Amino acid sequence: MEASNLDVAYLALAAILFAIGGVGLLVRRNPLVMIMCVELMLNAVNVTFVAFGKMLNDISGQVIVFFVLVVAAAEVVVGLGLVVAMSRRRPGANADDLRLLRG
Amino acid sequence: MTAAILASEGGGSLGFPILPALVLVPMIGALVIGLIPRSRPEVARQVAILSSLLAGVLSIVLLVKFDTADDGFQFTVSQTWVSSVDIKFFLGVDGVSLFLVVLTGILFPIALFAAKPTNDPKGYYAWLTLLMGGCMGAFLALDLFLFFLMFEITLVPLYFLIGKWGHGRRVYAATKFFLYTMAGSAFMLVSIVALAVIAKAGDGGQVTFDFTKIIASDSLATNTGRWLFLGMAVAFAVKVPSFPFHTWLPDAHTEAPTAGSIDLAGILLKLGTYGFLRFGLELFPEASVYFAPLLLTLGTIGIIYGGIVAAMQRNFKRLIAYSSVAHMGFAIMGLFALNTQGVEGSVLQMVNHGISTGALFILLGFLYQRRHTYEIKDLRGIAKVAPVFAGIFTVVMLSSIGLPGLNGFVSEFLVLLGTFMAHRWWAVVAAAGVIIAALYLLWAYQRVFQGEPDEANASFPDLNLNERLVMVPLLVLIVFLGIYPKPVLDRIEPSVNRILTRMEEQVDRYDQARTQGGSELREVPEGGGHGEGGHGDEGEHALSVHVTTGEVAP
Amino acid sequence: MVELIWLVPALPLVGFTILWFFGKRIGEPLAGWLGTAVVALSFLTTLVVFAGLWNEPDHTFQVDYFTWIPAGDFQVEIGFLLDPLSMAMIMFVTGIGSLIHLYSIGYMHGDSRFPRFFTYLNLFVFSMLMLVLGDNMVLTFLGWEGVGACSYLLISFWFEKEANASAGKKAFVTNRVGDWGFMVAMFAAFFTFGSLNWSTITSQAPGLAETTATLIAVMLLIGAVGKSAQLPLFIWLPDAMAGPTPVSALIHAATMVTAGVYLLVRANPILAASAEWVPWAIAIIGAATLFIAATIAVAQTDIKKVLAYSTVSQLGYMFLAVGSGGYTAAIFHMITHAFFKACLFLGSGSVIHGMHDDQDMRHMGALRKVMPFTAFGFIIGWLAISGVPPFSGFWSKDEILSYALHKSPVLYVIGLAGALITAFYMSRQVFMVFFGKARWGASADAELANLDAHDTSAAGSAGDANDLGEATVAADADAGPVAVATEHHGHDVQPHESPWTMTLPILVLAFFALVAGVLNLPFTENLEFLNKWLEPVVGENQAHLGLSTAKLLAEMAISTVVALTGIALAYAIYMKKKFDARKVELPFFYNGWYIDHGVTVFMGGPGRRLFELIALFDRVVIDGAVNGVGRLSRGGAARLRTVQNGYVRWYALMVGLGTILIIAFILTQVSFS
Amino acid sequence: MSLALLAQLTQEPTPISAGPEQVHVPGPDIYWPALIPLMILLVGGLLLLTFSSFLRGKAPRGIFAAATVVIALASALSVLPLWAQVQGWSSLLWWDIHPEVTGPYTTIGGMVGVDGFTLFVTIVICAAVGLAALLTDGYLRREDMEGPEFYVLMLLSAAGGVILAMGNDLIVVFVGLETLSIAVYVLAGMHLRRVQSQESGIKYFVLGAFSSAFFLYGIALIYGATGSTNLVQIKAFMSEVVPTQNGLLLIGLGLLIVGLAFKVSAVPFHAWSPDVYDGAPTPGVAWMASGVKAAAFAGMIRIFVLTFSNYESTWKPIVYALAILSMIVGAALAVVQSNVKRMLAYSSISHAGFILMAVEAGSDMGNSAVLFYLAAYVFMVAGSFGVATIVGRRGDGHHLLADYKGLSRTNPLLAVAFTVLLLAQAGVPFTAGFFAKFYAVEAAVDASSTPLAIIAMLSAVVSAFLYLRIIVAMFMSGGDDGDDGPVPTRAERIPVPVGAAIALALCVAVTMVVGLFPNLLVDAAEKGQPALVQYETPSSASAAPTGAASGTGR
Repeated sequence: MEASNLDVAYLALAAILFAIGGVGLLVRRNPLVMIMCVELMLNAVNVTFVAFGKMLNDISGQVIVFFVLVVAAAEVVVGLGLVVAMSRRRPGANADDLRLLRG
Repeated sequence: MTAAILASEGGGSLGFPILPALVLVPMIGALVIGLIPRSRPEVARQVAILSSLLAGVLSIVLLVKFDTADDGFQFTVSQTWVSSVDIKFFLGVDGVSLFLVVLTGILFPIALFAAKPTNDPKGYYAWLTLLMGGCMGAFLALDLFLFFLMFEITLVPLYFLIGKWGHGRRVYAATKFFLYTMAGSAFMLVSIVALAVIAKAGDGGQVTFDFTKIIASDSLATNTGRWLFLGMAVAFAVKVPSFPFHTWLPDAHTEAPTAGSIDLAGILLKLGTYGFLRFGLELFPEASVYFAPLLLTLGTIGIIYGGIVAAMQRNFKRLIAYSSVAHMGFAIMGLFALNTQGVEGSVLQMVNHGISTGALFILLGFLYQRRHTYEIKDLRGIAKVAPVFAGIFTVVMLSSIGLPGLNGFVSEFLVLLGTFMAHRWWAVVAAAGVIIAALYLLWAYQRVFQGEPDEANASFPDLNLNERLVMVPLLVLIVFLGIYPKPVLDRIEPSVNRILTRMEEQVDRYDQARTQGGSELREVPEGGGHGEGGHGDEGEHALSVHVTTGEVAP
Repeated sequence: MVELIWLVPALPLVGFTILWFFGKRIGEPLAGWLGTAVVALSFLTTLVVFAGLWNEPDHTFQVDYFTWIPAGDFQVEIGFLLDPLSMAMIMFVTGIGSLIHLYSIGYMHGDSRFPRFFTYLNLFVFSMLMLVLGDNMVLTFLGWEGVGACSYLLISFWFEKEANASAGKKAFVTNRVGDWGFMVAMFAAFFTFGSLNWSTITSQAPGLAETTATLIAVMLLIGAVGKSAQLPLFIWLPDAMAGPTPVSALIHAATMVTAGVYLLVRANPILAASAEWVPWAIAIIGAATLFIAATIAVAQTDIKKVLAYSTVSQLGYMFLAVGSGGYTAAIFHMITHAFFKACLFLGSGSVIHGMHDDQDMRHMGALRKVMPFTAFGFIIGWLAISGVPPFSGFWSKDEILSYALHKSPVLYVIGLAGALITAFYMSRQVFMVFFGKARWGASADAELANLDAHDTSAAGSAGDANDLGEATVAADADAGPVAVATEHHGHDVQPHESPWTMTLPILVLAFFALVAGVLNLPFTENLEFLNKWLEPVVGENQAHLGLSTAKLLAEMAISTVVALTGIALAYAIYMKKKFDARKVELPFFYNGWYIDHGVTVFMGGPGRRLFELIALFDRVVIDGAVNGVGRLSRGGAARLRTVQNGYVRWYALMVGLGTILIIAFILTQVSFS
Repeated sequence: MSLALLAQLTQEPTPISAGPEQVHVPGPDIYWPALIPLMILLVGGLLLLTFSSFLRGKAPRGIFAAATVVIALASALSVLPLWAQVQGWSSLLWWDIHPEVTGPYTTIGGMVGVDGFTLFVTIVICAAVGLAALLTDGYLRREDMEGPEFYVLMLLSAAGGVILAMGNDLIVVFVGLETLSIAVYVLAGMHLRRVQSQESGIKYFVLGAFSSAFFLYGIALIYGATGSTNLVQIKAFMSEVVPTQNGLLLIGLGLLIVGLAFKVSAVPFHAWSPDVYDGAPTPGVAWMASGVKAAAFAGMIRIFVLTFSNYESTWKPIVYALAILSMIVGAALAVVQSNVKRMLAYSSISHAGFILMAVEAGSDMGNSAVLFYLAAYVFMVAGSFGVATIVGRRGDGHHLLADYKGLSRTNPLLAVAFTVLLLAQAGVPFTAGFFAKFYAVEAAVDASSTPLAIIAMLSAVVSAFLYLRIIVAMFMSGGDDGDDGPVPTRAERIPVPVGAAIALALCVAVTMVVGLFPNLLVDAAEKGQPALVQYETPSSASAAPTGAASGTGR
């Protein structure tokens, strides 16, 4: 497969996004932001898929993206639900306050 | 499965497969006890006694029907268990295992009669009978997997017996015992599996755990053999227990209930030495010759060291426990003398130690029932108030000291003799063990039985009829085996020779160099040279190997 | 007739078995009579067998009954070797044995464990017979250990007293040291000969390599030294006097202690084949023992202790004989000594009995008036041991001395010195006990003053050597008599003659002590019955003196003079009070040259500490290592646990790091070309 | 650069595929029987949800649980004919089937593969769901959380597990994984009144999503490297290129490992599991610990052992390391816990290590070992958490070791059952656990990674200590200090709901039976070999699946 600069740029961008998402999840305390970071990572992967799809001139790369979007959506729903349920019990709690379980 | 096995009966000379019965009768007994309601402890006791007695009788039958001349495995029963990896329910008995089985059959019922549990009898009896089945299985198994299974299963009952019905720091002792032994057998499992896998290279190209097949396909490189032997040796050395691995024993004995101690000392320790013989010497001839000096040294250290530490104990049961370390040292020593006298003596030593130490622990149990202490300082002048007790104790003690005419002497003498043939300096040192044995036992005897009894011991009741009856069989054995061990030795000898002959072939095949050393050494008797020091290791090995053919005599 | 030999040990065994199970029911005195009867019967059987042995080819008869220990090429039979040597031994073992049994009936009268006593005695006789008759080393060893065990049981027969118990244990353990030698000897022997039969060994010994023979001989010597209470292992015998007096007479004078000598004589071909220095060693040990023990005996105040040390000393003579090749002499002296020493012990027992268990000679005196028979017997024994012609002791000791002279003048001189001292301390004893003025009863108080002075010097002597439990208890092993003495002050005892069951044996033994010399009169070849009799056994290894009559007479004269001098000295000191007794009764002697004391101090001190150290090692290092593993893993886990700190972001970080590690590893795999 | 970018953007975009006529995506023809088990679970779950909403008032006791069990059973049964087909049997029990195609096959355009392995795992998953459902019933009533949601979620995640197990295409695997996980996230946070529950839910969610992002990225890279996400084509691709040159591919592989290792909670990706197991509703944990892991391991085998078989040198060392870490860390940390649920969590980590060891073998024996271990493990662990469910009492809060003190007095049967399960986990003979461990070790040794085997056995010793601790608490309360302290009496026995009782009985029974007759399971496990099958577009209109002709992937 011949990779043009542009393709490489897409891939690089995706990688960077993925990294940002990962690091963000590590550094941010706010559960919502953390969920957003996860979404960022997933979408970075989507970009990767699309890029590869183009490079390989293969459609399935783009098809996959739809699967991923659905999964991501489902994840967000569940995640938000959990966060909401928690914040109802413990308003304004951030990720680092969740330390009842340890050791 | 029971039915299946009972159905399939290999070349025995009996109407029914006796070996599976030996294993299964107690186990089924345990099962039955498990089903008996808690509210009927006496039934549990009866079932336990019944099943163990039945097994005992069967073992006697086995002894009677045993073909003395045959040096191979008899009454073999083989039933495929896990076909894919060729695991079989494969039992068989030869001269080596015969008497350990009989000992198991005798000692367990006695242990049941000798002591009653303090609480929750149901579980107590269930565990004891299960333990009996496990021991039987371990001694009879001819499938490495089955052996390991039985070897391991014995841990659980004893763990509960010590931990639940023991006294003092019982949980500590039980846990220590369980983990220590399990750690040892971890290596054994790996060795066994490796053996089975290597056997693939042999005939059939099939993974097999069949002892006889593995023997047949000796596709074992020297180094591999040595490593695997080490793996096995660790497990057995812990079980025996041999010198550096012995510290679980005193704790376990001290805290165990009487029956637990009896069976632990009488039977379970033998699993180690028996394992050394059956799965060490017989499976890894070359390796056992190679490591013989090491294990002889451990045995010797055990004899002396165990005696010395025993002499320093202030708790009677602990003292006896350490004496076991010393006695089992003799057993190991004899095995790795690697000649007829040594190995035969060692097997006999296993039996004798089982009888004597078992008896000692029974007596200590009686003591504890009366005084609720094992502390020597609290006991005094019992001989005056309980002459019969003292008399019986004296006999057992003398047998444990190794007085000729009683059983202990014969085996210890044979072991030392055999060792001397092979590696004289070890024997010379170890013989000093007899002095130490007298030292600590007589010391304890004096403190406990002699002197003027103080008020605490003045009301010490003598043995009642039941207790005397319990002791009778053991005393008879002690005297009989002391005066006429021939029947036992005659049955042991063929199997021992079988093992040793194979070993000689193997070692000769492995390298000729040693045989040279041996032939040179065989001149020794005429050529003198007794005074001067040991020969090179090779020489010692060769000697040890060649003595088996009795070439020492001029 | 000779086939009846099996009866000889069987009878005592039967007696033992019966008494062991039914002794209590049989009770006193019947149990005693039973025990005596079986031994007496076996004595009669012995006579029959003796008669039968005459017809056997060179008086040797061997019989095997059944195989005891078969293991490969190692075969041990239960069988008897009846040759002149063992014949002679069993004769006096059963003979004296039966007499002492009879004596015990009277002596043990009223003891709570009367039947048990005879049980043990019978067992002892049985074991002793096995020792002597065994046709292989292992069977001999069986007897060897058996007598040891019996002596343990009998010494601590009155175990209520700690001292007795310790004494018994000490005897057993010390003997065990010797047994170790015996065992090693057996191993070496089997290694060499491929058999442990005495006949095989003795027949093949001559062709033996010297080093081998030396090893075996030395090991046997160690065994003998332990059993026969020679230096340095003699320390147990004096303590053994804690046992009832018949025991001291039978076991610790007549029979068991001579087993060592028997063993060496039996093994004479090996000694002959061994290095030159071995016989020397034996002789030197004997000489040293006889001298030291004699000096110790001089200072003893306990009537039995004197006899005990004199026994040690006499055994020294026998070793001296063996060492200088006089095997016959050794056996000869063994026999005579058995007679007169047994006689003396029984006498002393009778005295103790009469004095109501007071053993301190300083409370006695002039007893001949109240117990004439005992006194008569004792005096004969005294003359015999002092070597006054024509008493038996004179002949045997004289023969030994001539062998010693033949070996080396130095040994001879030591032997003479020993003889002198022997005569002295025996006379001292006799004078203190039977002559002089009575120190018992009302007249006792006069003596008290100087008595206590002596006690203080006596106290604190050595005791139990081998008790690692604690060495202190044993102190009263020697202090015993003193304690007895003090409690005997004040109230007065009325000594009385003992019953006939006790006096009769004394007199019989006295008779033999008088005439036993005829067994081996040195004047002409054909008077040396014993020599001729033992010819088959020791013949070729016997040293040949070939004494001229003149030389013989000279030696006799010398030893006679020596003996008389000793007696005279004693007379001067203890009857005429020419010198103060303290000059000779040095504390150094009283405490047995502090040998026993030294052993005790060592065992109780450094030895004990070493053992404790090892036990500590076991507890701290080995067990510590085991528990350490557990503690270590637990500690490590606890530290590891802090990683699980509950922060979800931290967990995420772990995932990330794990990923990075894996990627890093993979990049090492990738080879970009 | 930016200009160039603009220039490009201004150009009219070239269509990815030139014209509709050229694009031909073959409409996947579906062999429905292969999907029946999955469908049953999926549809069953949805129907349950729907119908429950029609139910008026309070639902009859245990109806949902019953329904779930029925669904699980049905699904499991529907597997049997497939199994028979894959094995090429002509008949199943009395019902004779003549499958036109035998052997493993693939369908839905190569998206889904059906082979023995998949089917075996499916059954295991169904069993896990059934057991969890039985446990859930009483639990929900106790915590008054009645309602179908719990069951529905379990069924859905089970469906996800099945998809993951049969996924023959990385995307399918991913979807399966997510279906599985998302449902479980909710389960974890289900208990609204317990803060711990929600915390565990969130933790699980955040970390799970995080890790699946890695997984997905890995898929993307592999897709980029190979041009396909279909395992068969990936494998085909790799057989052409020189493996070690392809960085993308290898990194992608690594990321896949991360994703799956997280699901099986292998160290260092384990951190979530103790907290989640601790906080989540216990029956849910029973499902997570058993079912989820089984599915994840199925994925591992398919992806690594099958697809990347010629990349062994790359992934085996990683798995090796993961195995060792998991075994050691799991065992070590388990020992120092005071909360039984956490103990079990850590011990399940070390179990995962054992299974990883079998995976690392990468041989037929290894796969069978994995299957056997999974099957045995499901029952052991589900049972253990079942006991925890019961002992947790109202509020699901009593999980400290102290809460188990004297259980043998209050609920003897429960205590015995737990003991059996614990000993099985410790690998004591005559239990399923023993043979599972043994089998794994054998596989490892057979693959000549003996050190791994030794470490495994030693770690087993360490974790044995933890099981012993629990047993001590239950039976030997009072312990070494002798006095049995305030032991609860029979009066305060813990109520055991029917469903849980049945589940426990099942678990114990299976554990024992399989322990006594491993053959039953071993044969199945050996038949359940995974296979990759090339998908071929059907020539005729027959909806018959392709396969059988094409060789298996290994």
